Amino acid sequence: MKSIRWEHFVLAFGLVLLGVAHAWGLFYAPPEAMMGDVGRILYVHVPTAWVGLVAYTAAFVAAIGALWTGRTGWDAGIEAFAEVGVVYNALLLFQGSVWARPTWGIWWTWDPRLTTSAVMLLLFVAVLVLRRTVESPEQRLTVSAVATIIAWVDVPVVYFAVKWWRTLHQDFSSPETVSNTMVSPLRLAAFGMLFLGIGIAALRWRSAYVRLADQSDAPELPDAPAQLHLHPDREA
Amino acid sequence: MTALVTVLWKDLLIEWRARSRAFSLATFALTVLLLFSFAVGPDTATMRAHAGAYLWLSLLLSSTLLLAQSFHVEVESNAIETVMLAPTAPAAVFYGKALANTAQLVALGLVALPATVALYDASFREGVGLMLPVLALGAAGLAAPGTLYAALTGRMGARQLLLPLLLFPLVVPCLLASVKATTLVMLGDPMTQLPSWLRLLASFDLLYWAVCGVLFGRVIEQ
Amino acid sequence: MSEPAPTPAISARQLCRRFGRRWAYARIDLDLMPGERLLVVGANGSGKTTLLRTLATVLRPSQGELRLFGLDPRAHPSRVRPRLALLGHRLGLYEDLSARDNLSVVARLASKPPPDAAALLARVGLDDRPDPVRAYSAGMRKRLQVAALVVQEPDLILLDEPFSALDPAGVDDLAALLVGLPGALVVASHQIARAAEICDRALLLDQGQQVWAGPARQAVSAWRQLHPRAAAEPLPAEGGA
Amino acid sequence: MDPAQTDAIATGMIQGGWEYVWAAYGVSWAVLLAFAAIAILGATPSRLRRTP
Repeated sequence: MKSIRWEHFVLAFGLVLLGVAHAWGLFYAPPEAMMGDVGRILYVHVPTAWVGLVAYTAAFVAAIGALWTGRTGWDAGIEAFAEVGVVYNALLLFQGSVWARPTWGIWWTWDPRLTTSAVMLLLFVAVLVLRRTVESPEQRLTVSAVATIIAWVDVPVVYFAVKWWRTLHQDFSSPETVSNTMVSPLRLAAFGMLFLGIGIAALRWRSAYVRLADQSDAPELPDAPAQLHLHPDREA
Repeated sequence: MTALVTVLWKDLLIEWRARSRAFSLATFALTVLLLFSFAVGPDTATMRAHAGAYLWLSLLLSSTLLLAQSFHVEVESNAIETVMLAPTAPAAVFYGKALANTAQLVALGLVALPATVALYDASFREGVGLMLPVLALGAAGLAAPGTLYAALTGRMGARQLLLPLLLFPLVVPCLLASVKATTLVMLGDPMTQLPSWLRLLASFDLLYWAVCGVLFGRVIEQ
Repeated sequence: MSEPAPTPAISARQLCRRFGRRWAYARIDLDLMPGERLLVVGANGSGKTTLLRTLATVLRPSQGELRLFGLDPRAHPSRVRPRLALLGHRLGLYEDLSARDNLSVVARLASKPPPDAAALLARVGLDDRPDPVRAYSAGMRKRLQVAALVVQEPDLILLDEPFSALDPAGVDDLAALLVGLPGALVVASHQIARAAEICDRALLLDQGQQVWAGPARQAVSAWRQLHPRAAAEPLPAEGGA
Repeated sequence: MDPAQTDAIATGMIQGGWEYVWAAYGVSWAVLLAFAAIAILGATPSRLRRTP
């Protein structure tokens, strides 16, 4: 049994990449035109958002695979990717709040992206809670796959609904305008975050798989028993 | 199609036979409405401006009870198994139940509407007739995912907790659009925004009536 | 049995079902011709209920092949399910409806003509009362289940403990009613002697596997041989459930 | 005041705010490292051994 797996390398590579990108973004890249140094949060915030969405989408794909095949591997995929998505999503909300304070003067606003990520977090936390609640392996697979599919489908709907809702009110300037000098560290950070996420998800998948397979793998069939032979005198 | 009508008829028959339950549900919805006026009041202008929001929150809170109940009657003595063994497609069972739940939610809305008028001094600048499509589309939006999730949590121990946990974040777009549309009907719609909100509600309904209908079969098969 | 080579109502090969890592039953081979009546005997937890629920297509088998009326029930549920009916431990009907309402719901779901509820209820020994079945006793529930079964006019009847909770007269009524029904029959019962009277064949399950199969009249002997302790005691049937 | 900074103020660029930047990065890194550690420790060979 080997103790170092490919996931460890991917994870470490992601961390190194992320570290380099963040050092670049924090110490070498110029301050952002409008937001100054606060704008540097971009290098952690945007990759978190991207990779979080990728993780949710992977969970959605795993959910379809799980419903289709009923296999434990896909089921473990739902769990691993939803976990990664939820952690990234929670970080995203925190970073967004911290960023909103100096730029907009508030911790929270009903901006479509912010609101959508909050709803998204609730949706996928509910999936994870659901998984802990169900005892039977087959039921857990079905139930969490269905909830994951529904949750993922809801994300764009929430976004457009909130966006529509907001357009009737004032809109904040979006931090979307990214100048050229910021692209390279941002891209590097995104890849670092992605590899980190892949490494973590793969490790979580492994431990989830072992735990789930322990509960649901087919055990050996029992040996065929000896047949009874009735004594003739006992016959009715 | 016949199966769908049978399931719908059966669900409404059960609710009619157990109408004392519907009565308690209506009382619950009205109580929630009343509580909002204590929590937010007594500023009449604020309350009037937010009457639509209170109406829909009251309906949303009541809907979890209604939806859980609609599946509880199926599982309490395992009647769902008889339904499954009948030659009915699961989709027919889903649409029958979802329609029955929509109808009950609309009825509940029609009970809560006069109370909203009385408690919050709500008026209908765009005509009270427009409330009917808003109620129907909003109720349908709560009923489709609600019926699916009621089936999903129906056999679990912690269903009272799980159903709202799953349903509430999901129906955010539906709630938002319903409240907006209701408020526009109540306070007037000078910029003709109502049709776009109704369109949003209709798209939400279409999406979830389709997706949940497909997934329902997997949820009730064991 | 004069028709040439009829399709078996049940044909199961190496049927297995597990819950998680526990086999509920395993390696079940079973053939049942139309009109045949089979008794399934076994101790509590021997897999009788799970087997019946699989045969009723409520549960999927984990392994093995199941054909009902020559069809794969997973592929043709709408052609198989109308032809079978299950009487389970639980009522399977709506607590808020009256007996009559429940029967018409069952008939409409099964696309059968509306039943003559009064006559049918009288046949199973129930009054046609308007109150919901929530207030019914265990024995009355069992009788109502039987009435619902008759409404469905099934070709394959699966009975899980049909005699439990019934008084002696009820057991006799039910046995007489069952003998009069057409179609194949599978009965799982602890009232072995009573159930054997209405069955042709029997099989004995022990921990999910078949350990004996033979004529129904030998079922009691087989049971006593498998559970020698029970030989000294009265049969579970006589003990009443 | 150096010219660049005067420029910055004239264009309305937000000044300072490093404490927010450190908070965002610090918490993010702490959480991600903790998550990675949990993932690694949850998938050690002994944890991945199947119960027979």
